[in-house]
This record gives sequence, C-alpha cells and structure tokens, in this order.
Amino acid sequence: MKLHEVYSKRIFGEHGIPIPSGDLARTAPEAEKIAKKIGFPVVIKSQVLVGGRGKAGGIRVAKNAAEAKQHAQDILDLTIKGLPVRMVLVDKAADIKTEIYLGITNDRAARKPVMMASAAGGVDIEEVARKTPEKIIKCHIDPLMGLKSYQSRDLAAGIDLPREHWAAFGKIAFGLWEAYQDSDATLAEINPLVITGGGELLAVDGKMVLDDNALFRHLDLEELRDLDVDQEAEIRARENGLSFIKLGGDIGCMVNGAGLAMTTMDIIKLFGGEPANFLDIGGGASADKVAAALEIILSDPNVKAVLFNIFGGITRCDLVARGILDALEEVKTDVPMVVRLVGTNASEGQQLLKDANMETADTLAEAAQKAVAAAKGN
Amino acid sequence: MKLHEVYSKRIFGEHGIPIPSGDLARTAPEAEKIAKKIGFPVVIKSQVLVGGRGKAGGIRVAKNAAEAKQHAQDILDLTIKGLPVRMVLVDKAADIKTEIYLGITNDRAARKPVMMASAAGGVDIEEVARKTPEKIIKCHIDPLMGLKSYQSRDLAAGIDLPREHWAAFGKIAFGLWEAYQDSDATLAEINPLVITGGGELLAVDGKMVLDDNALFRHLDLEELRDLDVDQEAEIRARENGLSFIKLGGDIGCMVNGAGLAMTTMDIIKLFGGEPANFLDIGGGASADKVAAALEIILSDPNVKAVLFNIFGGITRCDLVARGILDALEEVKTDVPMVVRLVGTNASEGQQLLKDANMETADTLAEAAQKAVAAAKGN
Amino acid sequence: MSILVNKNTRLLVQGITGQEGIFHTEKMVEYGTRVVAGVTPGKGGEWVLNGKIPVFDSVKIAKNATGANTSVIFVPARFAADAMFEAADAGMELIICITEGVPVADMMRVRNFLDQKGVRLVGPNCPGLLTPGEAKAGIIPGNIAIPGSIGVVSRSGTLTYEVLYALKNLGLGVSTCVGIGGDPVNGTNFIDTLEMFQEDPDTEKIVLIGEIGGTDEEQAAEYISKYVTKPVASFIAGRTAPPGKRMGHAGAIVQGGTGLAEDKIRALEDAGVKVADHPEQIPELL
Amino acid sequence: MSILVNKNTRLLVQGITGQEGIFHTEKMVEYGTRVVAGVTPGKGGEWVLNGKIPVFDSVKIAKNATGANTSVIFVPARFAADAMFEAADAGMELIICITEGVPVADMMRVRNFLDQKGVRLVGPNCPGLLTPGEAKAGIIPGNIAIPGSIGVVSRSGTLTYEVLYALKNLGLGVSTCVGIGGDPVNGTNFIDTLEMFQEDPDTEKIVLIGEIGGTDEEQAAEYISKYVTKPVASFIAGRTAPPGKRMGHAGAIVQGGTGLAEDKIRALEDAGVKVADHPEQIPELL
Repeated sequence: MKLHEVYSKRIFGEHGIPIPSGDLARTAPEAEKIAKKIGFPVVIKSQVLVGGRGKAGGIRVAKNAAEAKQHAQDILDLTIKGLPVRMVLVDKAADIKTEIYLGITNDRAARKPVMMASAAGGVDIEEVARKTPEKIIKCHIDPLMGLKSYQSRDLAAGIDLPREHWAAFGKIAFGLWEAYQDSDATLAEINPLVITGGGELLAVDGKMVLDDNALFRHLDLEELRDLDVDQEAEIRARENGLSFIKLGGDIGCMVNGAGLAMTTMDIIKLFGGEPANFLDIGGGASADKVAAALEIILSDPNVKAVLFNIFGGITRCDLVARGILDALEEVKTDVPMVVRLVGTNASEGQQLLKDANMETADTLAEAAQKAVAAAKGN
Repeated sequence: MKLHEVYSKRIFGEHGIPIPSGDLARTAPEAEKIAKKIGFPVVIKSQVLVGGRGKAGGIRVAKNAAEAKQHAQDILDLTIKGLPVRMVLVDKAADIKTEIYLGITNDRAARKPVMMASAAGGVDIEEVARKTPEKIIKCHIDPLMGLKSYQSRDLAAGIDLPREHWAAFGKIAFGLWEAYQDSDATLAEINPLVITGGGELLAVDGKMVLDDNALFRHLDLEELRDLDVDQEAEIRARENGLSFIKLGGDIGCMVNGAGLAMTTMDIIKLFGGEPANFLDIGGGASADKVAAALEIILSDPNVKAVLFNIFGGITRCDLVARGILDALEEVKTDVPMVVRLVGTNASEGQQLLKDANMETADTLAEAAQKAVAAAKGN
Repeated sequence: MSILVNKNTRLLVQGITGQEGIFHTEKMVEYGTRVVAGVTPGKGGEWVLNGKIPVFDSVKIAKNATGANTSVIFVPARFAADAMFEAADAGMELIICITEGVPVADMMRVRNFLDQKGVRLVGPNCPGLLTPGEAKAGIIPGNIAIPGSIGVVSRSGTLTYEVLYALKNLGLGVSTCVGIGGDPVNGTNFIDTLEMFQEDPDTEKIVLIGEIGGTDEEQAAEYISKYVTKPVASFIAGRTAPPGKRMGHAGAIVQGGTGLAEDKIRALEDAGVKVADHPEQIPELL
Repeated sequence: MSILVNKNTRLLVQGITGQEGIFHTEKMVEYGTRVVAGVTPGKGGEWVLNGKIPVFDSVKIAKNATGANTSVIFVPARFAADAMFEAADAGMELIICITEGVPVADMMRVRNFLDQKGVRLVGPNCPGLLTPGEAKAGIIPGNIAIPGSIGVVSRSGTLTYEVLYALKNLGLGVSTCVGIGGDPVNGTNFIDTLEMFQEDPDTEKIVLIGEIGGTDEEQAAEYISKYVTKPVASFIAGRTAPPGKRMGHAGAIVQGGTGLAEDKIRALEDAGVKVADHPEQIPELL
C-alpha cells in the first residue's frame, strides 16, 4: 500500500527527520489559510499516488496569498494520469542548495533491508540506478541488529557528503530506518533530501510503501489508504479477501492461486482469447467469497464468457461449486460459463455443477478452448 | 544500581504490567491521604534497599485511616539494617490467592538474559533455587530476537499455571522483558506475582537492578538512586569516578585496577596487616582524581598508613605522582605513606616522589611489608 | 527414495485445531503420513481425529512426548513467525509453513534465526511436500500424484497440482513434489531443491515450475547448467501478466526489465531446459 | 612464535585521535608494532604522530587503503559496541577492545554478532595483547616483559603487569601475554587462550591470573586437567574481598557460595596447577 507524500513525511517527522512545516488542504481557501500561517514562499503539491506530478503541473510555488489560493485551485482541478487531485500539501518552500537521495527497500536476494544513498538526488533514482549505478551507495541492514552508526557514516562518506552534515545525516538515516521498520514498510525514501542555504538537512519529498501483509499491525496507517488508485472492482475484491486486477479482454477468470490464475490467462491467450481479469480467490474460499468474486467478474460489461479453474488444495471444490450456484441464483446472467474443478472433493463439486446443467471441462487446455469458443459465441 | 520497589513497579506499570494502585509518602499524613484516596485495606511498605523488610516490621496492613497514619509513622521511624526509612509506599492491598515468581537476569555463561518462573513465589527465591532447583523453570532469551510468545507459554506450562491465566501471564512476561531491556537492567523481578481472588494477575512486589555502565542512557533513572545505601565516602568516590569500598582495617590503599587493588588487600593481609579500603583509581587517572582519592582515604580516622600501588598501563605514573603531591599539599597529614610506582613513565613519577622525600618501594611484597610496619608504628 | 519427507517422517502439526489445520491433518493421516502430534497453545491434553492424535501446548512438549522431527504450520499469518521460531528452537529438523500472508519483515527475522540454527524451512505461502505413496506434509492433494522418478519443484501452489495431475494422467510418477512458495523471503529455494534432486538416486528427471518476478528462475538456470545432469522440464507462469501489477503473490511483480517471463524462459532454455507453453505439455517434454 | 599478534600484524587503532588513543598509539609504534592506520569518524584525511599514521573516517576505508587486519579500540564506552560491530563488519580478523564500562546488554549483542561472523574479540575492559619483542596491541607497558617461552593469560589489568614485571626481574621471558578482561560478557576466555598456548610450539609454560567472581577459573581448571600438558602456574586475586561487594570489575562480585577465591584455587590445584600466595611468587612456581 502506497502512502501519500504528506503521510510519509509525517511518519518521517515522528522519527526525528526534519521536514518542512506544512499542512494538508482539500480546498483552495484552506490552502491559502495554511500558506498565510506558515509564511511565503510556499510549495503547493498535489497528493496523488503517481509519478510525474511536477511535469503535470501538480507542484507550484506561491509567493503570496493570492497565488497560493489560485495555484491550489488550479491543482485541485487537475486529474493526473487518470487520478483526480483531491488534496494538496502546502509546504514552506525550502532554500535548496544541494539535493541528495536516501532510501530503504528490501533486497530479496540478500534477505535484508538495504539502505541506499546518492549525491544525485531530486531526480528519478531508478534512472540513476540504471545509467550510473556507481552513483548509488548501498548498505545492507541486519534485520536483527538494525542500522549501525558506522553504516550511516559509510553512506555519508560514500556520497562525499561534507563532514559538517554527517551528524544530521546520521540522525536522518536512523529515523528513516526506524520509520521503515516500525511501519513494516517495503520502501521508504526521501528524494530529495536537501541541504538548505542555511546548512540544514530537510526531507522535502517522501514516499513510503507498506507491506500489505503487515497492515494488521498498523490499522491506523491502513486508514490512510487512497482508494482512488484502485478501481471500484478491485476495492470490492479486497473487501472480500480476493485478489483482482482488471485487464482488457472478454473472458472472465476465477482461479484459485496466483500462479494458476496467471497460467489461466496465459493459456486463454495461447488459444486465441483475451482474459478480462486476473482473479485469485485464494485458499480456503467460502461460498460467499466465490459468490462475491463472480459478481465482481460479471460487473465488467466486456465479459462474454467466464472460466472457472479451481484446483483444490486448501480450497475444497464442493464449497466452490456451492458458491458458484449460490452466486448464480443472486446474479442472474446469460454469460456462458465453463467450469473446471480438480482436486480435493472435486467429484462432489463437479456432480453439483452437472446437476445444475453447467458446462465442465477436465483439462486446462480443454477448459480454455471451450471458454474462448464461448466468448466468440460458438 | 538498585531501584526501590516503587520505582521498579512504576517501570513495570509503564510496560503494561498490572500493579496495585498506590503512591509514595514521606510523612504519615501523606500516607493517610493516599490510603483514603485508594481505599482500604492498604499495605504500607518501607522503601529501603535491603531484604527482610517484613520481618523488621517494615510492611504493615492498615484497615482504616487511623491505622494507616499510625503504621506509616511507625515505619518511617524505623531504621532497617542500618538504613533509615525515608519513604513508604502505600498500595491497595491485593486479595492474594496464589503467589508466583517471575524474573530476568543475565546468564554470564550463556551470554544471554534468562527468564525464570516458579510456582513457589512470595518467598526467598534464592532459597528455592538452592533447595529445589527443579521448581524454577528457566528460559534463555536471544538478545537480538527478544522474548518469544512460545517461551512465555513454555514458562507458564512449566509452572503449571492454569490455562485461563496464560494470556495475562504472557503480557506480563513481555512487559518484564521490555522493562528489563529498555532500562538496561541486570535484574528485574516480580515476587510475588499474585493471582487474586478475582482471577487477575498483579505484580505486588518488584525489584530492578540497573547496569551502572549503561546509566548514561538512563539519566532519568539515575536520579532515583538511593544514596542511603552508600556511605558518604563511597558517594564522593563515585562523584570523582573512583571505585571505593570501606573495609575494617587500618592500612589505606590506593591502587589502579580492580584486580591489583584486591591483590594489594590480599598481600597486606598475607603480611599481617588489615586493609582499610578497596580503592581503584581506574585508568587514565588525573592528578585531581588522585587527590580526591587520597582525601577519601584519609577521611577514615582508622587509617594509620597509606599504601599507593600504581602499576602504569593507561595510568601514567608521573601524573599519579603529581596527584599525590598536589593532594598532600591540600590535605596536610602525618599519616605515613609508602608509594610503589611501576610501568609507564614510572621513573619520572618515582623521581618526583623521591624529590619530595617520600618512602618508595620496588616490589609489591616490599611495599606491603613497609606499609604494615608503618601502620604498627614501626 | 525421495527427499525431505518419507514414511519415516514423524510429523507434527502446528495449529492442528484450526479449521484448515484439522482438515488437512485428516487428509495427511488418510494418506498414510505419520502425524504423531499436534500443537495448539492452550489446548494441550486434548485429542483430535477421534482420539488418534494428541494435542500439546508447545512444540517442545510435543517433541519430548512423541519424537516428532518435522513440523507443518497452519497457524494464522500474524502468529506464523512465532510458530517457526518455536519449531526451530524446539529442534525440529524440517519446518514447512503453509500459511500465506506472513509479513516480509517477520520472514527476514525468521530466516536469520533459522540460518543460525541450521534448520531447513519450506515456505511460507506454499503447498508443502508430497512424496507419493509415503507421506505428505502440507496441502497437496494426495490423489493427484503417483510414486515415480520425477522430482517436481514449484514456486506456485495450485499450478503445481496441474502439473502433478497432468503427469499422473499419463502414468508418470513423482519421487517428491516440493512447493517452495512464492514469497519474496522464504526458506528452501529452487537451487536447494535441485541439489537434493540431483543427489537423490531415485529421482531421474526434474520439473521446475516458476513464475514472473524476482530472479530465482535465472539463478536456477545458472545452477542447472553447472551442476544438474538430470533432464529438466519447466513452465513459467505469467507471460501475459501486465508489467507493474501485483498478481496475488508478493513475488509476482514485474518491475522494469527484470522478472519478466521471457527472460526466465530464455535463461532456462539456454541452460538446456525444455520450457512448456502450458503446464499440461510438461509430460511430453520429459 | 606467539599467539594472536606478532610482527606481521597490521594494526588499526579505532579512536586514534582521542587522548588515550594517541598516547598508546605512540607507545605501540615505539615498541615496533606495525600500526598502519587510525580511525576517527569525521577526521579522515588527517595524519597523526608527525605524519606517520593516516586517519580514516571508517574501518572499511582504512582497511581498503592499508590492509589492516587487526583493530584495537580506544573509543568511549558508549561508542564501543558500534566500533566493534564496525570492525567485524569491515573484516578485521581480530578485535581488541580496551574500553572499560561497556554496558553488558551491548556486549551480549556484540558477542552474538561476532560469533555469527566468526571474528575473534579480546576484551572489552582489558589491557590487550603483548608479544614481547614483536608487537603490542593495547596498553601493556612494553618495557616490563622480555621475549621468552611463558604464555600469560589474565582477567585482570594491572595485576598482569605485576606478573610480567616479576617474571622479567628474574630473567624469564614471555611468548605472548593476553589480557582477556574481567567483564561478565566478553570475547576470548581462559579456555580459548589455553588452547592456543597449548598448540603454540614456542610456549613452554603458562601463567593464568584470575580473580573472584564467575566460574571461569573453575572451567579453565577442568580444561587444563583434560587438555593442557604444559605446566601452569596461577594467582587468584580477591581472597580477602568481603562477599557481596562489587570490587571494581563487573565480574568481581562474590555471590553466595560461588565465585569465591578458595573454590577457584582448590579447582586449579586439583587440576595440577601451582597457585601462588602473591603474584611475585609466580616465577618461583614455574
């Protein structure tokens, strides 16, 4: 789950990282009021969870109250990469002398978090990593020991940070590590971390991504979720414990397991069809869950056929079959359906479906071919 | 550094361990007021850092305001094992059904903290450990991983704690571990941890000992130090960065290094004398520190001779010699002194002392023999 | 023969009294697995499956009472890390964690601890192990595989079943099937399993099932080209997955130019592995 | 020959620009020790001892620049744990921590980390190492010992010097003197050192200097009776220390019936060790 800049920076601030004074506004007059309070110049920044806000006109500097109000209104009227701007952050503008980068993410291969610093801050850091990897200094953090002072010094030395800033940099590195660890983040970055004309370090922009699996420990943070980034169907899927992603095709898929769901998409394409979605009903799916999944699939008007591919492991096929039948009673649809059930309690499940006159298939290839044919109206 | 029961329990309370409601009183009227506020019966407990408070009459139950005032006054008038009672803790009396023990200390050999529980709480746990060690269930805590839930369950199962108390016990075990870790303690124990008639767990008595070396991280806790347990000379020694313990003899000792200081005591005794003190001036002793040490030694009227035994490592003998001479100018004394200086800058140091007409010795045995003779007036 | 589990495995089930725990314990027992104990804190002293399997309060107590040497974990995600620590600390030689949704920070701590102790972990978020005809530790349906000489290793769950089922339908048997799970930080990986299969005299051929995300398949390909002499067939899921979208598994994210199905397929083919277009093709390639 | 340090040791000093650091660095250099680098964060680029020794910002940088393989630590107690972590992480093979007053919780974490990395630590709160005629890493005065065949190991600081001085005064030389320090949790212990001395062909006799508190001497006695064939003489400080009082060293506390000098002396004598009444007697016993 991605956090907005404003929330990320507030978490950083709680961990002792200096951030610009500022506040969140949902209307232009609110933005003007905040700007007057903190003093000019201010930066007004759209809070949307996509990159390239600046280029889209979503970040502007205001030198006085009138400008603040106008810019805020202009930004709140924007839609950036499909996302409406619902709120702006009004920050005191920093006197930027130097921009550096500081971030942490998990290194899967090393099974450790890795802290990265670069003197080339303020720009697209992935671009830096690709073109000039030597400009990014990395340091693995032992998950049991935490960040050590010498590691922050190695990073500071590695990016040639002037010595007078080492102590401040060290505190920020510690704060970022703590923020990362305490929030169960998978990414926490400050970009840019600026050195001001007055010689202070300041986290001007911040970004955090949280581990969805750990949100049970952070119910306060989960409330900050921006629902705009997800489509309505995806939100409903999450509410029902399903993993759903809408795609462009016409064959709806309901599958248990991520790998098998992707494989089902792959094989539909292999036999000339186009999948309408990725949908993993997960393990231990109840009839209710399956019914919800079916409703979500059928809410897409493009769907011309639905392929159920359930290979029972944790999921019991009899429960799945009951779920399909229950859902069909509620939803009432003419969309043709092809069902393949294999594995735990598969015979009971298939019998239930056959009793209800549904089309079934034995192999995955057969199921995919039948679904492709059905979507083409054959 | 030992913490009073009241402070230990407050720390426990901050870590989510249930403790009786109560407060600290320095006068009988204060105690009465607290007792009225929390409701009767109350337990009035002397806050002195020695064992056996109960047997000495330092813990009494009061059923009404008059009793509370009287008992508090009686206890505040006590001196227990040489320590005046300066304050009492007034706690709401618990309805005690069962008493168990829960504690943590460091296991030197394992290099890990060890948590211990016993169903035989409320009594001298060292007695239990000696006579029936099987009644104490132990569990080592990985210092990097911290206490794990299953460990607290293993302890609960080990002491046959009824299952309905496992969840509460687990929270208390975690709280105790956190209190221990966060305070850099070397001992944290709840004895007794009681199960009340209402089925609740409550830390009725608590004790913490902190790592003196880690007090720089806990300046708030250092302020709670009870100076009564230390003699005035020991307090002055600590203020000057010295390690001093008063003993019963007549030969004052100033030595650098704990091992050599003990050896000096041993050899004085070997040659028929009695050491007046243990004093380690530590490494890097400055002239000021040495002067302070000398004043502390001479403040003991029993001292009939002083033996300086300085073997230079970190400590430079020239600085020590200067310190002795500076101190003697301030202190003015007729007590005979024997000085032995060996090691780093020893020749410079010994020259300084010889110039001042002081008695010197080459070997430790010689120094000890001369000091013993001097103390006997020979 | 087989790897990791067999008829001598003395299996313990952590979370045995939960809904999934008891369901799959029954399936494992029906399959002939020696399930010797269950653990649910607070339920020690009870018995499950009509008095067949005793329940204990802790793994340590269960091990002392029953000699269990392998643990399979069905506890909810928020308790999974503690369950793995407990199993390792109590001296289990092999831990299989079925639970999905374990936080990655927890797993980094678990791996660190288990590596120190030298304990092997399979999972989490995996279907577990199946040695057909001998034992199963996990949730792989027993009736979809028959004993034989093909070793199967997979990052995916249900996709594995597809492959087992396809093999069985053509009469091809399996030595052991290892579902290693798709989480970003987990226990046993492709290379560990390939090494065991290469050394197992009763495994003659190997099937490797991968998916998009990470670089595990590329690393496996490198290992195969260097050390594996037995024939390997493979399938990689996610050719049609749109980049940048998280497809269920934490691991199945395509970022930038890495983790793509075509890169993995190319690496495997370069290592001499035959890669199937869809999972039911695998038997033909062996 | 010798153990742990010799003329090939490439020594790095952490905390080189502090008062004690620079004082003892000068002494070590005067003694002939190859001090190749110093580390003080924030002072990288400076030089000390009239431009003889370069100072670096971190151990890693210093190691890369100078090939240092051993570090001696003089930093204040509150930074000591971090200094040990840094040295271990940068690949030092041997770390000697002179600093006293390191919190015991810090040391438990340090030991755990160093054991994982397989790095040897001597100290903290110790005088360090002296191989007479070759090198010294620490604060043992060089002029109180001469080269020879007696290995000395001690938990005490200045008491060690007494013994070295007494040996020298009788013309007896030392292979290596190891001050292991008296803290409750530290690095190299008596047994580790006895093992090295037993294996060192140029060490013929061993002196072990202990003190009250803990059970290290008793464990050493057991080890000696089993594995040490070379003659061992010993002295134990603290016979007259009153029980229950902390005598400076964290380790020197006598509690209940354990840690007493007489118990240690008895255990050592039972193991065939000659125990001196006072340290200057030791040469006679060898």
